[in-house]
Amino acid sequence: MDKLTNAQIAWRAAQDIDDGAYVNLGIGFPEMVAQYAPEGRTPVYHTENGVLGFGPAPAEGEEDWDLINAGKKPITLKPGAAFFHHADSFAMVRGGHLDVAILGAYQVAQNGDLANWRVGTKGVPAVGGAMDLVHGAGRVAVITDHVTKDGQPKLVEACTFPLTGVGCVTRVYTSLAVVDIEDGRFVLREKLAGLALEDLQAVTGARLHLDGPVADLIVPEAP
Amino acid sequence: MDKLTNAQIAWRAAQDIDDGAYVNLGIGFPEMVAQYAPEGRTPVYHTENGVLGFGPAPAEGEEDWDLINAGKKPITLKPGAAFFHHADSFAMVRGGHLDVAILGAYQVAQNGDLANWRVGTKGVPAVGGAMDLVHGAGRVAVITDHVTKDGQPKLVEACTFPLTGVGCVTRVYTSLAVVDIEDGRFVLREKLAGLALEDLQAVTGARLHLDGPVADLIVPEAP
Amino acid sequence: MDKRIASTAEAVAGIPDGATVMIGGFGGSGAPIELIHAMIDRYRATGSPARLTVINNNAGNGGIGIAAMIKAGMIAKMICSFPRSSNAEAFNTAYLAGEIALELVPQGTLAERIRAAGAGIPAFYTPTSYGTELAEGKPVAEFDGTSYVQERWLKADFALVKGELGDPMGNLTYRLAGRNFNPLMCMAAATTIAQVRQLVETGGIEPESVITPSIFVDAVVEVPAPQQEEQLVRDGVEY
Amino acid sequence: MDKRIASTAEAVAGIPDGATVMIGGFGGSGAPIELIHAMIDRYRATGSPARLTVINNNAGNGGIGIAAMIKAGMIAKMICSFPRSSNAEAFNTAYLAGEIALELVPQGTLAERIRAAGAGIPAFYTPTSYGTELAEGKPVAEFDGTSYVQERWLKADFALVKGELGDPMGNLTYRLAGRNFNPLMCMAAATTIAQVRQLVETGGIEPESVITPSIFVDAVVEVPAPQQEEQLVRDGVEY
Repeated sequence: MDKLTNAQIAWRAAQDIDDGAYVNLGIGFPEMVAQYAPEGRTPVYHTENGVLGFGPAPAEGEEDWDLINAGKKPITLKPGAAFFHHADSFAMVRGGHLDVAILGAYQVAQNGDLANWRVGTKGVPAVGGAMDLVHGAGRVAVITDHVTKDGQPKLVEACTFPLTGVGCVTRVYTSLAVVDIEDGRFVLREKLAGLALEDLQAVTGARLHLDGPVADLIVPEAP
Repeated sequence: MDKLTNAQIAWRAAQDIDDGAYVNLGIGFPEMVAQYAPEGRTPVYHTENGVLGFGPAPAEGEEDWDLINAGKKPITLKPGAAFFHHADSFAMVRGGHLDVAILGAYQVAQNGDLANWRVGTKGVPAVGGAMDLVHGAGRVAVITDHVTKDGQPKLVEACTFPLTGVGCVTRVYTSLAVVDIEDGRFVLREKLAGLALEDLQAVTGARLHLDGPVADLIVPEAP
Repeated sequence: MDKRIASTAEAVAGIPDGATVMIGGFGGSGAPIELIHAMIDRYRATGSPARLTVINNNAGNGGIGIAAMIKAGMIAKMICSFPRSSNAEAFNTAYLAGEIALELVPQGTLAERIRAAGAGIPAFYTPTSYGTELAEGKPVAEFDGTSYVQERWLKADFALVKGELGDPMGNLTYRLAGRNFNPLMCMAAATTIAQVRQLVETGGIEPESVITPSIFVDAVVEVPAPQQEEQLVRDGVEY
Repeated sequence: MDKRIASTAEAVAGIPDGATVMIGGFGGSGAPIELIHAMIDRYRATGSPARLTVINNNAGNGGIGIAAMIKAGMIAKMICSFPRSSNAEAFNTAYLAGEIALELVPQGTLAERIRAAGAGIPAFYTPTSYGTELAEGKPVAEFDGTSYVQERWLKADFALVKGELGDPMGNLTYRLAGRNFNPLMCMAAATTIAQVRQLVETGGIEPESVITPSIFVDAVVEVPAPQQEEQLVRDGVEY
């Protein structure tokens, strides 16, 4: 089955971010979204450890390790940046000030439940800001492959992995489709042009509902 | 009956404030305490509206009305001063960071209850920071005349005026005596030299207990 | 991103009747007098915004600012800690005549409720007001042997604040003790409008010196020589 | 008032066995490495402080800082949000061997619990962790139709923080994103010890630029060329 690359998924998610939006991108894959902000749009990126308005990584050798993001990667500042402490930083998150948070997922349920912090009970648990980030932002979106590495659905009726948050996700960008979560249901908005609805449904763990026409999910070949 | 002037009461209270102590002085009479800090001691004064380390009023004509205290009187800054917002300011109060708060009182009860914000139910009520200041400071002291203008006791068994806080006052400096509040009782520590215990008791609304010797309350004639 | 607005009139044009409006400042320090007066101008010209709930530490002084709003009849309710002061005749008169409602909140609780709204904390416990008439009807709980009162967040539709420097993105600094409630109110309102003494270019405020980060601000208007409430009151000005 | 201490050794000399110690920093930014290493030196020389509860966002990296404390066996319990990272072998090993306890707290909740301790707020409600295993056993309440978890303040006996500038009274500033948990921890500990890159005279920090006012700080020690945790980890340093 044809599917989008991570870069293409990130590109698609970036198209929905407005100019001037305040955005938190989760550590790892979601950070890629920043590379694809459309021409003329300048989102302002927030990182949990107390920076608003940061830019890409500095050149090798120019890192300042007091200037990092939540993933502990070195960053740079854009004009208009600000520093603040951790309580103010999570006030921005929890207090509803972010326009968008884009996160990764192990599983997303049709009611918006998200599981993205832990797959089992073994090893050392670590939650970071995951459970905070799912609350407060105007939109909480997920970017993810449509299925797991061994082909299991990641969009499910109910999460089986430990939850990060309840009923929090509003949109999912996958390698095959764009799906909204509305009234406890998955509503299909876009799918790859060559992909039949029944084939998409077959790799989705819960019913995909239709609400108006389904657009083609169109992305650049190499964004 | 001989009694201390307000200046003398304020002077006596100032003697118990250590060098470097962080102190909030309530609006009005308590502000007078700052004039009598003993030689060699430099308390740091806090005001609710977000200043730490302020000094006396500026010369007439040199007021800056963005630089005021909680009583909305103009102030000056000492070296090492800091500005902060109201939530941080009351974190200092409520969070136990102040060493001493010195407040006025309508009534103080033997269990430490304080009434100092309202005498009745008429007119416009206004509480300001009074109910916050009674919580958190290492010591909450009251300075007051021993009796009301019409001779009624201000140290009472139970407050009849609306309460500001419950069980919060630890020491009272009056025009006649210094009284600690311990285990729900008034414990007399100092009284004016010429004043008989029974005369003091007669103008006090609750039993004065003794716990060791009662010292003479000695203050300068014109502090 | 450009949150600059050309005039105070334009800045307050969207405040509807019945809105809840936080107004920064403590007494005259940090009070956005020009934004308040722009609201009054609009009310005199159009009858709106009316029936406002206003949140401020005080309830106006003399004949300007919030006092002038009260005299104009724009305010239905005040939420504040200290409505009584030497020149608070406007509020006193309206309150004693039953023309204005009052929710009296201890000053630290007022600050913390506003901060809680900004931080997404719907309720918290405080020792303040426990055992007093201001705690009546509020839930009480004991933690580690001490009793506390549960307080709710306090949100607003609009916040009007006064900054010293501002940039087009909305980053703000404050002057001296003019900070007070202003940074908290920026966090707690759906729409925050800031008047600043000087608009600098984006990047003109050091990132370490920003007091209110731009995410909390929606509109910035430059008022280069702001009036000082205390001076206006002393001068007996009536707006 | 002079809160200056001559050496990091002297600064940490009073931390007893069994103490709860907050340590500022997020990863390596704003981490008071020299104060931590002074604690380790003392532990190696005297066997104290032992059985510590340490509060930090992470649980140490490589072979220095908190990781070195863990390897030395000084820590009985970590309270943190993210103990797992690329170089967190010290914690991983001790945890999986059952030699160290872990209280896992969502990062924003950790920050808010520490702030609450500093602000005298014994408990608050947050949406974070509602419906998850990290909320198990905690009180839940509904406000305005949404469910929230009740969280308690988090206090400490000591806080070790890293500032940029400090003055003899204890006023502090921070460098870049080195601010993070440091100002909050200053508020929440009975005794706060700050290492600063530069000690300036009292009055040498502009009152409007102070990030942590002196009231929250008990001791200041100058460490003019502080080490950077991230660099030490990359260099493979073992303390």
